[in-house]
Amino acid sequence: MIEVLAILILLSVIAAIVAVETEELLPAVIALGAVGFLLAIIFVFLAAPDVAIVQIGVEVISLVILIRATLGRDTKPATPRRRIFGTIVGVAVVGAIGLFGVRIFTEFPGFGSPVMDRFVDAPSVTYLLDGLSSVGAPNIVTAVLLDFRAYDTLGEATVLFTAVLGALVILRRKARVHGDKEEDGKK
Amino acid sequence: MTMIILFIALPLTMAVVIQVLAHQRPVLSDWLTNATLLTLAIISFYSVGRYGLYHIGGWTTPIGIDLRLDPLSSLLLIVINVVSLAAGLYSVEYMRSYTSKTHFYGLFLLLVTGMNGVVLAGDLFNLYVFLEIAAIASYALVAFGCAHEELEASFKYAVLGTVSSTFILIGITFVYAVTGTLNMAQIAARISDIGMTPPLVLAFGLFICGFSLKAALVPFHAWLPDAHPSAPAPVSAMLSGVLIKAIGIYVLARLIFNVFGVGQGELAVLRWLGVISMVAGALLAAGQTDIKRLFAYSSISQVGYIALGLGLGTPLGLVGALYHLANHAVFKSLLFLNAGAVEQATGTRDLDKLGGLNRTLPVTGATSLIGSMSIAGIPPFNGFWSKLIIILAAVEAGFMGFATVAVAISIVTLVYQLKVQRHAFFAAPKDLLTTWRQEPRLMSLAMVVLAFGCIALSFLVVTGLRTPFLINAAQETLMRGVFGL
Amino acid sequence: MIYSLSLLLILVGLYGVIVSRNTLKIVISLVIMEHGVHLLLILVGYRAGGQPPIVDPETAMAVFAGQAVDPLPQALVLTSIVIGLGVLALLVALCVRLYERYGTFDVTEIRRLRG
Amino acid sequence: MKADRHTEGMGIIVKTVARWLKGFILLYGIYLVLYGHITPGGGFAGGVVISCAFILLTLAGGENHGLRFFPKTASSTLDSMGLLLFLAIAWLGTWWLGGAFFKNVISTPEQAYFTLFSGGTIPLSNIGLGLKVASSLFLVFTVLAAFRLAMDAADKDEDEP
Repeated sequence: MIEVLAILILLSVIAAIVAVETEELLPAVIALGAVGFLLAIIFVFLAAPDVAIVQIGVEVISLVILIRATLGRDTKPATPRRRIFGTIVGVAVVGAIGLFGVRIFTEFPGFGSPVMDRFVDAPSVTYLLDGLSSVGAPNIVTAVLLDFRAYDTLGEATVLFTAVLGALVILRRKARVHGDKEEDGKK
Repeated sequence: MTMIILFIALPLTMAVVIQVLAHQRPVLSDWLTNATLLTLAIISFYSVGRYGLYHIGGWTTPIGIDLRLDPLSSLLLIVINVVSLAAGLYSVEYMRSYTSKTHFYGLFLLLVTGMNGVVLAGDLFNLYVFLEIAAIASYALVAFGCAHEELEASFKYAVLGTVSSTFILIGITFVYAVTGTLNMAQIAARISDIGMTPPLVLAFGLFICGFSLKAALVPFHAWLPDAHPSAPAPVSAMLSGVLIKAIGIYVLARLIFNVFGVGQGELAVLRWLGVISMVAGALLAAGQTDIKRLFAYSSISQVGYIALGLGLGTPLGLVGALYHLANHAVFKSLLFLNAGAVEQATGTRDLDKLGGLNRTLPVTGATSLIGSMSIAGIPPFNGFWSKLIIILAAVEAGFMGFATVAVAISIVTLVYQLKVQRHAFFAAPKDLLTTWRQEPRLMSLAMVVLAFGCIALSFLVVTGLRTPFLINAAQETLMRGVFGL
Repeated sequence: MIYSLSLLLILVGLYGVIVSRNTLKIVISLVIMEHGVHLLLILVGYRAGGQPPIVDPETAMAVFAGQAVDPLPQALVLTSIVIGLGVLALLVALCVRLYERYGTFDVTEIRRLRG
Repeated sequence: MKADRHTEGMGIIVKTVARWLKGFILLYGIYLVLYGHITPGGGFAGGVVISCAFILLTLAGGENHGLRFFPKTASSTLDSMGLLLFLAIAWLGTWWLGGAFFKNVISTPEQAYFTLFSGGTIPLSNIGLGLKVASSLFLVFTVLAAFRLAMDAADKDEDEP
């Protein structure tokens, strides 16, 4: 079970590296799709069906949005030579955080033993034990989402509402009443 | 205590109602927005000196989410809602030169909802969700004019903001993996039992990076000098005056003092962040010619003062920091509103081209004089008192070096503020065609309200009127230490 | 060991954000970072050989609570995935608008501000 | 008008397949929303799948066809209505005696546990949430598509002299 998980996560890491490294946009978006769908399969292995369904749906929509944005707009890489300085800084920062993170994970509670076993008064224990009796919904995740922590879901629905309003505002054609300070045309 | 929930539910419901109703009568959205902001301001004054714990959904503490009201959050609520009321009044006329005003009001109310939600949150993940609401609303509001600079500034701000939110989410994952709960009071209790194990130290480091990017402390300030000048004036007043405090400094103070427990290491980090931001912000501000960009850099240095005050950890230091937080919110938003009025009247923000605006814009001139005096720290005004308290606290806590740096920086602040006054308002009037016959009423009303706020705040110390909510807010944050369960 | 792999996914995203010069590539790296964090959150709540947290009529409550996976991280990830989608929609809108203004996605050519 | 319908959007095969499939995708989305509290699914998953159905139709049938049967104003009001329904359920909680903001006011009797009407206000909030997520995601897609249409139109009249 653990090996299958490790292979799947490794595959998604490789797909992520491909997404970051390719020059053109369309292969990068397709590699991103690969990462997303692999993640949905991993969630099924990790016994999280709700999250897997939402992950697939959201992945489809983000691919559609990204491909709409990149279709036919592939720019020729203006500065083909790789910026050596930028890559070194990037690798250094990422390497430092990585080493420190791996050392931290040795202190971490082991994989496969969730934190709710160690604390009796952890909220998850109450969710599991009397989720059905106090809320009446067998699907505990939806019970948590819509009753125990419904305020989070209200906040989240507002986030989506704000993001859509923001996209509407940014993509409207005429922003100022008497034309922009400088020309509002193409360049 | 159902009043607490009104702070979030009322602006949110109004934002949605405005989107539905206002398509027919846009004037309705002006009235609805300002009525909501007025009621919020009144409720925030009503909440002074009250303690409250509101269980959402009727669930007891660790199971459900609860909202927590204590003097520190009521201080922040007053600051947020008063400045947003002034900005709301200001934008009734300022936003006439932009299209789709109803969307602007929707995003503005959602920004207020997000900040109120963060200040009242008693649950760590809930704080993250409302932080995202405020952040996304501010990304869209910065890019409201869709001009070249605004889009680019908003993109840079959005990318850096998303990276910092991801760091905060990783921090929350580590805290949950070690303590097993998300309720801040219970986390504080668990941490005081377990002590700071390595995963918690990494989580704390991630929080420091994430929230100091939201508070624009120096190593993470790159987005602020572009985002604030290019945003419309009421938005940059809200961003500079209130947003970087409500979702940056407040959360850092709450985490350090109430959740992770006060340790000398954490305070030293905060002190050094504060001092570096103070110095870098002031020096960069001195060299600017664009009014709004100058004020943006001066925001970074003033937030550095607040971080230094908090980092001292002594009761006097906290009093100075919170007093300066309230002062800076009022006079920085006043200065940004003045800059907006100047820009709309003369069409330019460049100091070299401006001159002699005192005669053409009397109200803006007078209020910006008050604002500049108080930010520069001239004795009778409120800026002087709060900086004085911070410097005294630094001396009392034994950090002579920081105290001298603070004094030097306040002199540099004085220099560049006088530069703005001299160039824009008192110099010989250049042949600037002002498009206004006379200043719009509501915009001047907003500026007068904030100027009155500056003067009222300076009376807090002068008349020895140690108002309850300011002093015991500082004591409560420090002395209580772990959250009062 | 599994945790470090998911951390690797986050770091690849972070690396992408630092290095790429194309605005859409930055957005893609941000999405990869979000995916990594969601994976880490679900891994934290996993129980070896655990069941999905959905009650079926046969098993008794105590037995179910002993076998089921932790539902709280799943609820958090559900919320965070849709937040990530909202941010993605906003960022893509900004990129499309920037492309319309500057005619390119390349960050170096968009450099009009002296940030 | 007839000719315009055929030239736009993708080929005939894609359009007919899309027309057949849209019923099943919509049905699956509505199932996820309604049965969200019994089987895996819920407001989010159902809303996303429903908006996928609409997006498929707009992609297959071309933007003008899509915008005609689901104009922008309709989806933005539907978006706000969904959130208002969710807020109304929350406010309902405070109205009860001793209630709190999101109190689940309808308690489920013992025997109704695994039926459709269990879970008190959860099915209602699921419907409100599904409505909101579906219409707001579709709104984002139409706004991006409409923007692209305007850009292509701008390019077209730029090319001719």
